Amino acid sequence: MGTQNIPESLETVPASFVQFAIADKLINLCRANSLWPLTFGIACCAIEMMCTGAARFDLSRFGAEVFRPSPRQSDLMIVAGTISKKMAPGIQTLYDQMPEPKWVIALGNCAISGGPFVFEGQYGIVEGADKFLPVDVYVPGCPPRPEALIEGIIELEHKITGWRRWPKVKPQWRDTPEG
Amino acid sequence: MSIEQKTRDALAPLFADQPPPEPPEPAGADESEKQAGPRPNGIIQQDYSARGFHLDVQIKSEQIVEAVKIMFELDYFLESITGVDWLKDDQLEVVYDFARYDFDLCRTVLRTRISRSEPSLPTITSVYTGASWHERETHDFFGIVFQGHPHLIPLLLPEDADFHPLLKDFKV
Amino acid sequence: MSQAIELQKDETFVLNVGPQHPATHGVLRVKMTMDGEYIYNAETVLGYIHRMHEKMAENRTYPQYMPNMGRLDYLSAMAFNHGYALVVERACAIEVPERAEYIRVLTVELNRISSHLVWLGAYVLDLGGFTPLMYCFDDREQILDLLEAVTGSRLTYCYFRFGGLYNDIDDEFISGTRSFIKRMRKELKMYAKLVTGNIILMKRLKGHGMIDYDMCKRYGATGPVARGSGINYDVRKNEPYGVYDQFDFDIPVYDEGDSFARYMVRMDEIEQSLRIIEQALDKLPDGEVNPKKKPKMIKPPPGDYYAAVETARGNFGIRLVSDGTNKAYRLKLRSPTYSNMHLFDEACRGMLIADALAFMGSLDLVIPEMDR
Amino acid sequence: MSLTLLNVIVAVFVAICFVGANAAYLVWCERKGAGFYQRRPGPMENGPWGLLQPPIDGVKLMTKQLLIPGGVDKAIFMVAPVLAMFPALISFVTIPFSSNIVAHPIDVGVLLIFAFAALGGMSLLVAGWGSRNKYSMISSVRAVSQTVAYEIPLMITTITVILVSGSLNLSDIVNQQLGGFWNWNIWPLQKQVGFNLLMPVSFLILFVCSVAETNRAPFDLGEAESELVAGFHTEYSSMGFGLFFMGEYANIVIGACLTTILFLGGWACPFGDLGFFPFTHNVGWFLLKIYLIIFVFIWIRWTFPRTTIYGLLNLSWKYLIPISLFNLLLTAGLLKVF
Repeated sequence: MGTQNIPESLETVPASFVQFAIADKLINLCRANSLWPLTFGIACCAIEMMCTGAARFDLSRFGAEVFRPSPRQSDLMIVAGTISKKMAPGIQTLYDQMPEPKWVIALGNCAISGGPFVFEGQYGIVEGADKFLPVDVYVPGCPPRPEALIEGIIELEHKITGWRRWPKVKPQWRDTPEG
Repeated sequence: MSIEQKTRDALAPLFADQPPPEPPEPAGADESEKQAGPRPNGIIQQDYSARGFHLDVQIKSEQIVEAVKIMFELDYFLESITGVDWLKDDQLEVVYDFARYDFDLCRTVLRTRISRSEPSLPTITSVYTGASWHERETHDFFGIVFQGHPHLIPLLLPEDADFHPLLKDFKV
Repeated sequence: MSQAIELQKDETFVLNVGPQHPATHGVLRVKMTMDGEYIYNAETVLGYIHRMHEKMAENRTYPQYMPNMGRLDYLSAMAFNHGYALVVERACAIEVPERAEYIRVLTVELNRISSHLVWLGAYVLDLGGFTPLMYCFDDREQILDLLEAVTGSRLTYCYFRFGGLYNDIDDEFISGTRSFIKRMRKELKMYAKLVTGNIILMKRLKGHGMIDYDMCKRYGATGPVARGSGINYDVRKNEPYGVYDQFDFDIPVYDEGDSFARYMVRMDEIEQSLRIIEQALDKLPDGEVNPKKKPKMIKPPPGDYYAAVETARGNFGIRLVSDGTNKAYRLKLRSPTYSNMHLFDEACRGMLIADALAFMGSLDLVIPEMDR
Repeated sequence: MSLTLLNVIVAVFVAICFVGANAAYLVWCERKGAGFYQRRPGPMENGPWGLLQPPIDGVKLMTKQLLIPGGVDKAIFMVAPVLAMFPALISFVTIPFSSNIVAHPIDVGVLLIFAFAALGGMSLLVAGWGSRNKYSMISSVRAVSQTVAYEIPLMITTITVILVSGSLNLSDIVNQQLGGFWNWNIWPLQKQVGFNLLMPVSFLILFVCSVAETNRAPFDLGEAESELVAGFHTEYSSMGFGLFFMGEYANIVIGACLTTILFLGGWACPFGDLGFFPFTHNVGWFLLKIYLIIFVFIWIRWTFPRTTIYGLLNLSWKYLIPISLFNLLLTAGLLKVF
């Protein structure tokens, strides 16, 4: 997930007249709990994103239900799908149009590293969203399951507030005794 | 009279000026089908279960519009236009697939071969309007210029693309 | 309802129904020159998700290329697997055991229902109703559970092998499918009441987005788009492949040619697919799923081969040119949405923008399948 | 400072708090209602049953960057959200919540509400034009033609009720309907209504017009998400969008209050004044009726798809206006006869 080494949120702001650390924490908590994603599905991962927003894996439990179509009102861009060279400037403009505290989730292998479409003679795709966007959370999978996207959003909340909502589940095979 | 026969007779005048082709090859492709040079123009009956189409017609590139008009009257619809780059013969082959909406099944394939140095072909958008995207795409990938095409700009590649990726000698 | 009004060219403005737009369900851009809300002219721009499938085919061996089939049209990926397997089996003359053929039909029809459910949810979402999307995705999750247990993936299947399948289905899959059929029949009645009987929807769909036979023929439109305009063309019936000729199902054809006809064609097709699945379950032979002697290396003899299958959106054809090596010399993918969408530019002249976007929804587009 | 001015200031402050709390928790009800209709739980994680979700959204919207895009008509751009919220607040001054709880009983209360309702319609035009965006421009033209088309039948049906009750003061209208649900204005065969059979029809027209006035559900042409990206508030970011959002819910509450006062007898208890506490005419009944109507607003939104612009305008010009005019003439004639 790429967020293990995030610094603890700053307790005391150095040398400022009035301390707003507590207010910052509260604001971060509110920002984390109401992330409005931008409806921006490119390919197969978009269908999994719609499944996450649909009835069974309800994204609105975390306050992220309102899929805003316009970039002005959304604060989370989920890059869901392959980024072709023709589409890259479009994604860049969308990212610039979003108002400040904004985050990016790279959903799926294509957004992380070009995924299955990287081969030596390839001319058409940008290999990964982090080539031109500051990506906060990477959600691997092709396409990743809806639970993985929800885990990505919880990881993003962990990064924003420094506090994790649900305990991180350790994968099963680590506990079984060897041999 | 079956639709295959009707299509054969309709397309026959295209080869009027040619010597009658020698007896059609045995249906079904035998393993070692090593043709000496590029195939002579003409109609070959193919076995549907082995190859997936019935009639395989090769014509000169100038007769394309005329042949496509005949297919349009015979109520075929254009499935797709494919480009193939035969590097060793130094030729580009363009394949037109036709199928029918009704139940008498006859998949027909029209082929032409043009040289790689100046790849140009008359457009068939005047007959099948749906061919304009197919032709633009073939132009994107192989650089074949379709004369008379109303809007020949790159369709799938970026607007300013000048490379043709599906050619065998394409380097990134 | 073609607009009788004539539109002045000089006072038009260009509106970009751009790559990022809620109604395009993907990255499709339509440059519409508009006169007020009426569309004067539309020009579709593709290529925003061109993923070079055909170039990849030339440096992947045949089995390596199968996963790409799942990523072309991820809503009815099983039918694309079927197409690719069919063309290579036809080229190498590989025999497919009876049980594998039946399971192929079973999984393709289940996948067709899940694709039509996504279309139904997204289409009514385009028309403004948000709730049916949730019901459709809820039913679709049942199918995804069934198929995931057998194939391992929810969306981009890579389940078919040349001559057979990846693994066999178990009886838990069979009982799950039977209970799904009962549940789906009940849901279809609810959809008929909630969506088809809805007066606002009827007013928006009836008489809008007219497509006639000549336009279908000139553009090569197939699938529900053609069947909505009175063309009785379905590859499963016209060119029976696999074991489709052993099932009796009929092809829903409506000849009004408006968006409502295409809507009803797809709703009836869900019912027909349920019938096929039932018959496939009853007549499922037992036996092996993969042929005894599998060819070590897939090397089709030189020459070109063609195969067409019926996906949820139309007739998907593959032209394979092979030069005898284990990699395809040239592989052309004929995608149905490519031709269905091509008639949008001509059909939407004179429409209102709301009707044009509803018309685009009725064409049921999957953009990566168009851009390949 | 004279008593009435202090009274009005306090009243407006209370109205702002009422509208603010109402708008916030109506958003919560809407999202939980949507979840209920769509087989999903809706906001659950933030607070018990997601109750903390509205304040969280509010704080997030306030702390986002207020982005004024370049090339935008700055003055109009900033005025539009205020215009969307301001009329709803002012109209609360005249709404009588109970016989004594009313900010400032004005004799021409109905006139004031309609004067400011027109201002709300204008805010859509100003927002669409100001944000220099083709989508917002199309949606603002649609929204204005919609609000104009649906304001006329709204006013005509209100005039029929005023004809019956004889005064523009909202408290008098309610006082006429006190005493049991059988003499509310909605029922047709009543002395005060002159045995006019069309009263339930005019109630329906008023309800449909208030739904269309607030750009909701089957008539949300102005903010048609799937066609016009986000309608007239495409270019508005944080609190600009927040004000539009709250303005919409404030207008819904105003529409519900108006419907209740004119037809469902304001704070009148349905079983007449039986003396002991729950069954007297108190503010509880008024709030109950408002929230029932708002529930129906939400219910409609999640079941119906969107109509087209010409269907919408046909409905108003060809059906609603003639029927409400005929109803007005019928009531006037019947009042003359009885």
